[in-house]
Amino acid sequence: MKTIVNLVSVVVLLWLAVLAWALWHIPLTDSGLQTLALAELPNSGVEHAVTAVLLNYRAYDTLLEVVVLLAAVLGARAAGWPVALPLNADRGPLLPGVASVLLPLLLLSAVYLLWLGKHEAGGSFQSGALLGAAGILALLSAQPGDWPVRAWTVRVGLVIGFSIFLLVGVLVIPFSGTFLAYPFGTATELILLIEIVLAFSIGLALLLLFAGQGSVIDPP
Amino acid sequence: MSTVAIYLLTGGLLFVIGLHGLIVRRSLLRKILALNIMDSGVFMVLLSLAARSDPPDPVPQAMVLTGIVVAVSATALALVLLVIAPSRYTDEHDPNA
Amino acid sequence: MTFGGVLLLLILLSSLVPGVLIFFVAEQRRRLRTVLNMSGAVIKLLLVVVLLEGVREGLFFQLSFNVLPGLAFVLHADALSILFIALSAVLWLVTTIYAIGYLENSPNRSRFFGFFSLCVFTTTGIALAGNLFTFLIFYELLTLATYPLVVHRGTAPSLRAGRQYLIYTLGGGVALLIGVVGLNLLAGSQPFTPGGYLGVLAGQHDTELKILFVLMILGFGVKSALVPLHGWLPQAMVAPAPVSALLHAVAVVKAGAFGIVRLVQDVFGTGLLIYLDLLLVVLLLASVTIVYGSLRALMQTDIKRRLAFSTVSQVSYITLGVTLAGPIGFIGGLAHLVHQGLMKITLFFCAGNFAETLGVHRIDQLNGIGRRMPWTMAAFTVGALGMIGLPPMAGFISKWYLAQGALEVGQQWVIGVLILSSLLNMMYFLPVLYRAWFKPPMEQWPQERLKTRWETHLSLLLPPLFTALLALLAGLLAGMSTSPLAWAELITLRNYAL
Amino acid sequence: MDLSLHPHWAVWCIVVPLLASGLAVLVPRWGKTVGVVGALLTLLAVGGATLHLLAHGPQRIEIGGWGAPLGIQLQLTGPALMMLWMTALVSVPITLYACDYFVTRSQQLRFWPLWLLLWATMNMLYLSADLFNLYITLELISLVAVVLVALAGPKAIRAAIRYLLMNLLGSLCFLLAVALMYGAYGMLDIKMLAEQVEATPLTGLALALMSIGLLLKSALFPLHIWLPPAHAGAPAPVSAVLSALVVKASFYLMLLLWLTLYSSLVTHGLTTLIGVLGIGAILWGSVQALRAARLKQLVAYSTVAQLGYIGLAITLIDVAAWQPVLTFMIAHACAKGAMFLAAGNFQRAAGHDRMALISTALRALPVSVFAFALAGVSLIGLPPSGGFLAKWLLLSAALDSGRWLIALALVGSGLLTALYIFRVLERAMRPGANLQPVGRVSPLMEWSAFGLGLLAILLGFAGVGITQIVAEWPV
Repeated sequence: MKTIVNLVSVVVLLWLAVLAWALWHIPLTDSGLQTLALAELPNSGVEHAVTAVLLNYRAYDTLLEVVVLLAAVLGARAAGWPVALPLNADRGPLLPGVASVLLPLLLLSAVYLLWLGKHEAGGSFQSGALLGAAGILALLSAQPGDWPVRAWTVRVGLVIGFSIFLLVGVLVIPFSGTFLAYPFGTATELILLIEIVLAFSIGLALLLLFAGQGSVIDPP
Repeated sequence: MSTVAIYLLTGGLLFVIGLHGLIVRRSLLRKILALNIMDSGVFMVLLSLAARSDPPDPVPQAMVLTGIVVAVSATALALVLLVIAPSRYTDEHDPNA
Repeated sequence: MTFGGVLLLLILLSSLVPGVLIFFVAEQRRRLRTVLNMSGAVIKLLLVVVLLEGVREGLFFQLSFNVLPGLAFVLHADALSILFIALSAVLWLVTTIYAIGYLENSPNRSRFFGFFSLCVFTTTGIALAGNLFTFLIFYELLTLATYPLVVHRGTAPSLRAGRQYLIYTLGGGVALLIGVVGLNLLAGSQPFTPGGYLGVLAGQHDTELKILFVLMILGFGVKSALVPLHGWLPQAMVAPAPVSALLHAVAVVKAGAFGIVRLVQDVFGTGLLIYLDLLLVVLLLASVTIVYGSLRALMQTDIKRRLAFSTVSQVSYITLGVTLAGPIGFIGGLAHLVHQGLMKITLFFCAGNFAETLGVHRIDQLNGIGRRMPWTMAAFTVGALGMIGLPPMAGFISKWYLAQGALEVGQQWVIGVLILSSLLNMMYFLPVLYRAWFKPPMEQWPQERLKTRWETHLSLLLPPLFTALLALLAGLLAGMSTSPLAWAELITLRNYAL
Repeated sequence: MDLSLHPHWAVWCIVVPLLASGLAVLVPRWGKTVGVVGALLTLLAVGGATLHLLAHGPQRIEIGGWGAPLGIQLQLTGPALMMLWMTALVSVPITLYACDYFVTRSQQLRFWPLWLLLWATMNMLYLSADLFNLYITLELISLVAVVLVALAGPKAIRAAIRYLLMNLLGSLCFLLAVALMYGAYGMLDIKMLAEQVEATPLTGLALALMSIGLLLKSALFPLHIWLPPAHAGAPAPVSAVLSALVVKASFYLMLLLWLTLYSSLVTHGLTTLIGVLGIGAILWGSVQALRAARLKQLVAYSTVAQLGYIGLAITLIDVAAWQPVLTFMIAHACAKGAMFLAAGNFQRAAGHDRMALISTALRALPVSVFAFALAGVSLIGLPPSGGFLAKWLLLSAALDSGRWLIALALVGSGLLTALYIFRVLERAMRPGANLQPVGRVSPLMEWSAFGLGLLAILLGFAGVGITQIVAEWPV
């Protein structure tokens, strides 16, 4: 067994040398797309370049990305959900206390991040992550008993993100001629709508990945 | 040796360290960790590409954002499968596996 | 899609459709299966008669479509294909009757008759193939259609025989595939033309042509049981009697021989082969097979294995006739294709009867069987004498023409081979006849089945008598215009454009 | 306002299954109907795309309306359309098969959304013309495929994990290669990149990384370790789609990149290396298939061998480019799909798939045996099947360019395949007691397998269509 490890290390080191040498050869001048991306910024509907790339120039990538997250949740469900969170364990005094302070703060900053995305670094993924964290905190500190919401709404929440994105992409075709091309002047509003729905779906997906159970999402 | 080149090389180094860990380590959890190290390695390469120009190039940054979400989903799925897999399959008990 | 094309399609469908339908017939629906079988056979026979008249008048029958740009799937009926189709149509009808009687209460009959019809479908396809590509498609399909029949009983020996059969035929198929692809690269996919279409390449690609010819002879030699490649035929005797009768006396071996005829006459052309001096090699190979087959037949104690080795040697008469490269030899070879089919199927039917009614499998058990089953033994005798080549019989005619062909081309030693093989035939058939007619029978037959009014079931008795009669007529009335010999002359007339 | 549907057929091929998958998640009770209707609509979309391609030639859809370097492009070319057809032709029968295969409600509930998602993702991959977008589709295919394997319950989870880890490694190599290409040329669109690429060492490393990543995902020999346990352990329709379609997506992608992006770099040495790996795969796969103790293992190892056959076909891309490889991929997809469905039927009926006792199940299901036989004929490459057509094209290319070893390997692999195919068919002929069925095999399950097998045979006569589409619009 030892020899294999050494052999692998030698090969990997060789690989490192080749990789380093190749990385060394990457031209350090910016032959990137940023000049074009920044030039197109005015008619992309947002001021921040990364959000423009994520939700306008390469919106199709983001759509696929959300589908990947959905696939992970469907995967967790198909594999039989990880060990269920003990919903009825007693929580002790500390967690609920902290939660009552932290939860509003988390929700507030999630919404702020969402709004920030228009002209600063932020957007649906960052706020989705915060929402997911808030969900887990709420779940851990909540009083024992089942989820407050019915399974159907959980499913809608999960699917709404990528469905709205997809439907917007399809419904704009008659107006702008191609898939996912926002008609002139409506880019900002559409992007905002998509950001909100995405944030909600991503938060829910992350929550389900952590604490999902059959009873939560499957129909009775 | 501008700072961009340094980050590029460290990105490559992280990738290779992760690769070594993935191949050598037998325990599945450590393999997943190794994969995450490789992820961060590639993202560092991408970000250093973005940093080559003064207003940093937004396209690699968007690629990194997307890459992070994909990496999170893949790792989450791997961990879910790991937790569900009957324990006699995953050799967690062996620390140096 | 001319009327001719439709007719060809109908002939093919007349055995494909019943075959596919029979697969779905429930096992116990005996009458429905028989109706399907018989209607398919009769319709096919009628269509073949229509086709025969059409070709005699020189009408054009062709059906072709492109499988790849520049590569066509062509069905074409010429005089040569009629010879083979007529033989298989008649014998399929007779063998179906025989098989229905033979497999009276055995399992998996629907599966058997399904594959049986598919097998005849592929044989017809081989006969009608218009170019090498189509020929290859049906030639390989024949392996797939016959394998389930060889392993029909599912016993360990039949599975082993099936495995060996596959190894030989798939191996041969590979050689043939490379050959056909190579020729397609050299000369494109051209239809079969009398006298061959490769003559023009004589100068440039000699070595490639030689390699490709050897590969294709290997491919065809497997099924026509040329010496080194004949191993599967005696093993396949484990199959039920109708299978060994139709397949190993008519369909499969003849397909191989027919392939060699097409290859030598309609692809390479005898002229080119003489220029490449390959013709003599095949002639020698055929002669060696003739003698070797007869020698091995002499040493067999089991009836069907002796007949199998006799088939190995008799089929090579056809190859001999073709590679003599003379019109008369060609006539002899083609006539023998029909004559040997008729005689050999009679012998296999009779062997099947002996096994089915009296449980007789070995030659020494045949003592005095003439008294117990006189009619079957009479048919056997007609077949055996035909094989030996007694003057009025069909066998004599083809051997006579082969000898004439040898003289015409100046290969005198071939006559020696013919005489030697006739002698050997006598040595392994006459003792059987003597034992059957003149020796007292054993006190008790191995497994005597119920005593019917006739010596055995009618459906087992009539087919051999019918085919024996056909063999006799083919010999006596060779001069008539509808005899196989006359048709062989017609083919040669058109082929050599004398 | 332009309401005409026709310029966006490629988009419908992606959107329809994706929306159907969302609907299946939303309303699990309708899972089966959404699955079947989604399958038929997608088939319609692919048909529409074909008509559009025949009428207007290859099409490049600029998603989001942005130009090539900035936005993402979809490309509808001849080979892409052929792969769309391959996915559709195999997926419809599998969809029908899955309707009756999954009996428990919870399995139905989990299978349908993932199945439609997998189909959508494969269509996305074939249509995408952007490197980073291809990375995401490759990742998505792996995730969904892994999960479908895990559907078979706890015993398949370990195989699923190994499958996932190997595929993630492959995706990461691919991503690093995309990063290097972006670093060197500053753009992600394949067509524009193809015009800029020169044979620098950086591009060479990117080619190597991409090829290793894709070979890992398409399980070409020595990187095939994860395939047999995953494909044998998965439920029948899943292993059918994994073997028939998923492994081919990465092979197609590698070919696409080699022929367009790296055409100057792909030296003869590289293709012969793949050819040698191919021969290794054929030998290894066939030997393992002959020794396999279980039927699904046998079919899984047969996949490893047939992937080696594709490796052989790759060595001829400089002589014969797309057509033989594509014909073989489609023929193999139908044949392998039919074979796994038939194997699923035998396992469902007998309760096990051990080769020693399989003959009772084989005798009880004649239609499935026929499906297995038809698929076997196409795999061996006997006429008149699609496999034969592919073998004919490859053999012509090999003999024409004087590569005897490749010709010999092509022909030899057919014989090796015949050995293990007839090892199964022979057991169908053995007499013996009748089967006491453990599970119910509905006629739909048998006839969908038979339909797929028949498709593999009928492809033998579709050569003209494939040639016309592929030859006229290669890229």
